[in-house]
Amino acid sequence: MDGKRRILIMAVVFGLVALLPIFFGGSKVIMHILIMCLIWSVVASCWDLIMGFAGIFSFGQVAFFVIGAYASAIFSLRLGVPPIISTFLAGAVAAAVGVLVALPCLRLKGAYVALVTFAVHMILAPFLKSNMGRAIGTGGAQGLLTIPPISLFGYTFQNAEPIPFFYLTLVVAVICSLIIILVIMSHWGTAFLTLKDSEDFARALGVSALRYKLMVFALTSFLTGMIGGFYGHYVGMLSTRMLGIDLFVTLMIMLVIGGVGQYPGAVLGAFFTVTINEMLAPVGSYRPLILGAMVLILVLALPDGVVGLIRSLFNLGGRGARAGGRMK
Amino acid sequence: MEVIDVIISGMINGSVYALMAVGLTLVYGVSKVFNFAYGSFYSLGGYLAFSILSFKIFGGYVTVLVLAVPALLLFGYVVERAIVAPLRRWSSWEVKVMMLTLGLALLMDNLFQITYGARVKSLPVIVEGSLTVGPVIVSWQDIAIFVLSVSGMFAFRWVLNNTWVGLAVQAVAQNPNGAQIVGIPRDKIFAATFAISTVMVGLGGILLSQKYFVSPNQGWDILVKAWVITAFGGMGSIRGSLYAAFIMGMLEAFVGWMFGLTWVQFALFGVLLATLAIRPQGLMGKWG
Amino acid sequence: MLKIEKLNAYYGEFHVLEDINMEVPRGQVVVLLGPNGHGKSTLLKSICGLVRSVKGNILYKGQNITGMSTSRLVSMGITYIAENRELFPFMTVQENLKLGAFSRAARPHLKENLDMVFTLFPRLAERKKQLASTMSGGEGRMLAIARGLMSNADLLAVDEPSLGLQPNLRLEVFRIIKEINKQGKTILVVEQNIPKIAEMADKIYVLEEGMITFEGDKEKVLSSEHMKEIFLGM
Amino acid sequence: MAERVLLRASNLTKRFGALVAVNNLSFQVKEGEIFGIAGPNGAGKSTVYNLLTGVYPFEGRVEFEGREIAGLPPHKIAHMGIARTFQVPQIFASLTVGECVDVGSRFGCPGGYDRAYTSEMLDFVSLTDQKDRPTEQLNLLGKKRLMIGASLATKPKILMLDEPMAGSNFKEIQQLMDLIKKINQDLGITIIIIEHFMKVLTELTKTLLIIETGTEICCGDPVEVTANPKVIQCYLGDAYAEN
Amino acid sequence: AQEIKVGVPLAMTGPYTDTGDNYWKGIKMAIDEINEAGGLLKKKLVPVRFDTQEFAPERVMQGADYLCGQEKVMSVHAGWAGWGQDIRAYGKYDAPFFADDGSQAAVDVFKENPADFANIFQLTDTGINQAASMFRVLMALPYEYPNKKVVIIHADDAWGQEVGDTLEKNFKEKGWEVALKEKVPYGTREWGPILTTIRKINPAIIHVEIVSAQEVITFFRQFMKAPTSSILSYGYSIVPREVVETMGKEADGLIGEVPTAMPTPKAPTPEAQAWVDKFEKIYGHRPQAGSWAAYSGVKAWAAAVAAVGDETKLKEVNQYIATQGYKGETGMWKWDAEHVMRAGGDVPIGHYQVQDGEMVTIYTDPPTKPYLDFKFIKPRWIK
Ligand SMILES: Nc1ncnc2c1ncn2[C@@H]1O[C@H](COP(=O)(O)OP(=O)(O)OP(=O)(O)O)[C@@H](O)[C@H]1O
Ligand SMILES: Nc1ncnc2c1ncn2[C@@H]1O[C@H](COP(=O)(O)OP(=O)(O)OP(=O)(O)O)[C@@H](O)[C@H]1O
Ligand SMILES: [Mg+2]
Ligand SMILES: [Mg+2]
Repeated sequence: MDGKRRILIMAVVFGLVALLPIFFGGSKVIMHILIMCLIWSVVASCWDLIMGFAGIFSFGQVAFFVIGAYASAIFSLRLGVPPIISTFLAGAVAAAVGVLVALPCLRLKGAYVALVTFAVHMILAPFLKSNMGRAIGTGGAQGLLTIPPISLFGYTFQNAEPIPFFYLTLVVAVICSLIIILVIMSHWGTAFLTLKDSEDFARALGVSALRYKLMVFALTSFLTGMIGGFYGHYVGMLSTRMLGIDLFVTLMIMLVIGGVGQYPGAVLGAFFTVTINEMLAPVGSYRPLILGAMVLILVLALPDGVVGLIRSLFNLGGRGARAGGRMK
Repeated sequence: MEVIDVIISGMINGSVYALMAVGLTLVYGVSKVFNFAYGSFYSLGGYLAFSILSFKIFGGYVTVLVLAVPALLLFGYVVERAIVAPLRRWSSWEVKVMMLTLGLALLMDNLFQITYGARVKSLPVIVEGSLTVGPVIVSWQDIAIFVLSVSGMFAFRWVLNNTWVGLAVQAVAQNPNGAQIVGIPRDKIFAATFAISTVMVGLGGILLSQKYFVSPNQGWDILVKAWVITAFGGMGSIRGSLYAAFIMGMLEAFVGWMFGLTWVQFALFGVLLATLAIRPQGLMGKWG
Repeated sequence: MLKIEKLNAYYGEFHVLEDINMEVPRGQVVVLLGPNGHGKSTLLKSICGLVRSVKGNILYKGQNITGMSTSRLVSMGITYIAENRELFPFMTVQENLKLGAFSRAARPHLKENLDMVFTLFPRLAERKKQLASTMSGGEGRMLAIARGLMSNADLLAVDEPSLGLQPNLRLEVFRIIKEINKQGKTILVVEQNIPKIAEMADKIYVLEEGMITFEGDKEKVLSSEHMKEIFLGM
Repeated sequence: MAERVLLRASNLTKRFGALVAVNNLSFQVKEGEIFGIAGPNGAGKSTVYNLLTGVYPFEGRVEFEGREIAGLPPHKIAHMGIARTFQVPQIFASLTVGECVDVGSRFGCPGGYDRAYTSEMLDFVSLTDQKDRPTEQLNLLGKKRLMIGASLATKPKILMLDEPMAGSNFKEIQQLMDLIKKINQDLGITIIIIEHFMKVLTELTKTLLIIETGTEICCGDPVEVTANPKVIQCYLGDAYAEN
Repeated sequence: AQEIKVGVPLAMTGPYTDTGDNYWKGIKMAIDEINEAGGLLKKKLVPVRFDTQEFAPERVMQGADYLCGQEKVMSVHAGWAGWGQDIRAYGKYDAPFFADDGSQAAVDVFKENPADFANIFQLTDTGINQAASMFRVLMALPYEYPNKKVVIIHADDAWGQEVGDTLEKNFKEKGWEVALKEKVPYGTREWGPILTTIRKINPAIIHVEIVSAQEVITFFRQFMKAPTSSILSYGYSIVPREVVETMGKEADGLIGEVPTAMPTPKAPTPEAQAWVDKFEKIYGHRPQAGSWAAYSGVKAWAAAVAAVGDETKLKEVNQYIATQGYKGETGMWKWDAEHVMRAGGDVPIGHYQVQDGEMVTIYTDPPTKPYLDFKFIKPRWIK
């Protein structure tokens, strides 16, 4: 798939999503679900970028999200930074942490990288709850309950009025997606692929492994942290309970459904997963069971996710097709 | 003597961690499969024991072992053949296996929850009472756990180092294609190691359930601990995992004693990171 | 010994071998020549059960062995010696050799076979305790061949034994293959670049674009100008 | 042609644990020449390449065009104009043949991406007709040519080849030798080549360095070097001499 | 419509499933009772459940939007609901919302804007007050403490922190030495290091506040390997039903508390006794903490609706609950100005000791007084 086609698909997807409030605008719940779909689509896309394209098993995505959320909340609560600015600062904080995490990961391989990044996830909750955390204003175990909403040009985006907020999220998601597409299509994307395929040769051809690995960590954690901050201002509350296993698994399922390294897949995966999760709500305690079974079946039946399936049905070639795909 | 208490606590934990970590490292070392459902296999062991014991049949834990070991073996074997092995044909199958086993974990944990309820289940003790030597008191249960896991470990190492099967397992770990060429049934070894690791962690679940109970979501803790220890010792190095398990057990006991339990997790990850910064392949790991 | 009829092999969609017919008589050295990437290794691997999708018939001692697993074939006496060595890097030379005798048939002969390969490759005897990964390219090649001999096989499928070897070893390796053959083993070997290779072979096949394009004995080869020029460097 | 020294390596030493893979080795490569390296298996030839291209740290000095490059990371060295291929062919399995060559130009070429030059290089290694095929569909020879093509796209001043002939038959060897000569003469690129085929080395190279266990045995005119009894004893073998 | 929808946001999956079940038992019992008696204003109550999972903020908010915004339920009955997050989420709507947070944080949120949050009702007192009650009862026990040293172990969540800090303050004010105050994470099942320290201190009281059965049972078992002469007080951690069910008589001697308690084994009034019997008949075990409170929440709302005569007049229903309270099986339920069911009167905090394998109320508080003729028994491990 070339860049133009990818952008076209994204335009169609987001264009359709933009029309949804016409049908569902009356329901806060559905609007909320749509907003969360958009937010998770950004997180899942970032994860796909680092894991699917750059081939780095980063398991710290939820952690960066939460770091961003807390950072933005703390900036706006403690220092009075306007939320619209603090989300960017939050992105920067998450990016800084991302780079710090990336440094030890540069020398590590596969499952080790997964562990080190997951360690950030594991340690984050105890840290936020600890006295150190309280000292920087995380609210300890209780969390933060009074995060101010985002204001832009004198308009305040309240979560009680989801439609304006929905469009704000849509704009953010579109910008993030464009950045991700551009990265994938640009020489960055090529660099990730070459480093994944053969690091030695890539370096010998002048690709700086250090630079691109750090950049991908920085970029994905920046976007994730920023959208995390955005989330905090949307919901207005934060607690460490997002660091449970549930959210992590749900994000993973988004990637499975969309297909690893099948870029717009992650976005579709986010929409599918959130929708399925909500549709399964009536079955209560059977929901995770069914989700688990679905992951099993999907991985076995469609190892390249929905997008992989679409590709092989329509026989589309392109870079993504070969980033995943059947081995020789 | 407080220090002795702490050391004993560290030793017993270490022995259990060793059992947990060795299974994980074995599978990773031999087939590069990272099993996210490892913790759920631990719970499976506990629930198996619970179910068998709840029939109040004679023999108690002996019957549990007689029935659970083959059951776990079969379960592990079937899981490998039916859902892990088919993925090997795909590119970046390692990620796919991770995702698959994550799904399996979700499925199993919630199956447990639905079948057995969310509440913890308790099992009878293996041996009653405790041993008192001067000021030091150790329960026989702990001693039994220690003896069983350490002797299990040594038996396992002996098999690995002294039998044809053990040699074959090592061969597959080092070079699956090479192993195939000399006539080792590679795919069977993949499945067999997966099954053996299931038995190990399942046995861990049986041994520890009395002490720590059985509950549907407990496995994650075990997975993370086993993972940390495996990486610390070097993925794929059995000896490394053994050392790492005891070091981590001790570290946990001492940090908990001296600084408080909230610091244990920071300390574990801190030591892990420091080790990996100096030796990216872990204590005894070999690349590849 | 070995008879191949209408063999086809595929990697996914990629059709590598097309209707191969060939025969390896007992006690002979059969050499397979052919340009790079035209399917020589694939042919050997197909015989040894290492290629997933094959069609056609492979008869070994009269029995159809198509589709059998490699471990089964090894126990029946067919052994493959790989192009890229496929050693066990963190095991010693001795352990590698021991694993060569993994099949049930070979295990009882472990000791005598060890003695045999150590006489054939004195260098390995000197390095018994060295880890395979630290062996140099040439020593590794010898180890791979020796390991293959440990299996007591009747049919050895040897893939480019001289690849990447220093010049003096390249001839040495071929001399050893002849010696093994004299001990009664049947050998199918893929080779390039050994001057005078035709003189050492009992029979030669040429594989081009997945098809057998030439087949014949020494005399026939030496009488073909085309063969001489392209494959024998004469 | 002015006999300018392009690359000067002095006192290179590399240890892997107790093993000394390269031992106090010095040599120099003059601009425009084809420089050969040979020696027994495990002598340290590939390791020398890894040192020159910054794969791992080592002791000793490497001067390229009068500038010290020891200690620089691989991609910086690539930017300075040193390109290399690998003994075991390495390609980018996710890319097409054309994209693969692009990588060299985009990342390795100091002047930035040069489309015309890239397609010229693709042509040079005769892969233009394969441009849009996935790299993994190439055969071994194709992969080797692709490695060379991608390396050339970085507009290197020096190209280091590691056993390009291994596994080829006589005809293919002839083709590869022609390609190397063309690179050297038409593009004016200095070449270092590791090879085990003496015929190739004697025909191509101007200077030949023989090393064993990381140490120099002799260095000089290939014909003289191959007649050196020490070289024959440890490397070529009597059979070679007889031939 | 001949139906009234009632929202029930509880954890149905994940680590909090069991507490969610406890609340559900009480809520279901109340709904069934009302329906069997012909419904509320002759309309059938229909529960609409929502899985709050792990109480992630957006999940809590979504629950409110779903139940109140979309399903238009007429009341919401939660248990633990988000420790303040819930107040914000449900405060946006008007349907009465009953929670069992027991958290000062939730009350603080309420105080920001009492008018807006007029539909919020807490079924239990805050952790601070509960901790103070625990302290009072500990001091009132008919038992001579051998020394004035206490060890406090609490979870690293908001509840544990609140209780731990309050207890520490109270003990210090009374001249006790807090020899060890340790915050521990959930999932702690190996207590060796802490017990080593405790054995050296040999405190008169050990208080453990970590509301999860595995943690408290493992603590007890490992403590009992070499017990010190300490009163073992579990506070609210006694409530997971597994504690007594799993340990049986082994747990004899432990003490703990339940807010908004239904004292057992003998209930204070005949109506209450009938309720306990009924609960036992339905579910096969004694009522758990939470079941009773949640049950009463449903009944309190139903009483208010009956009095107002129209379930859709949400503001009036809220007003009624806030001002009139509710007459329940044990007596009057009156919410204070902060809409918290403060402990005391007919809705006291119950203090228990495990005796003969069951929880027996030995004190109620406030005011601190022994309950009927149930007596504190010196634990067997104290020499
Ligand atoms: N595992 C594989 N998957 C897909 N294609 C393969 C695989 N192995 C080899 N091929 C392709 O099959 C063709 C034949 O390969 P093979 O290795 O049999 O050739 P060969 O004649 O042995 O060549 P060489 O001289 O390089 O050893 C080549 O084009 C190669 O690229
Ligand atoms: N990363 C490493 N760690 C340990 N030893 C190494 C490493 N790389 C190479 N060696 C050892 O260094 C020596 C030199 O290896 P090198 O690859 O340079 O040999 P070579 O001359 O290229 O041989 P060949 O002709 O077989 O390719 C060998 O003994 C090899 O085992
Ligand atoms: Mg081949
Ligand atoms: Mg080399």
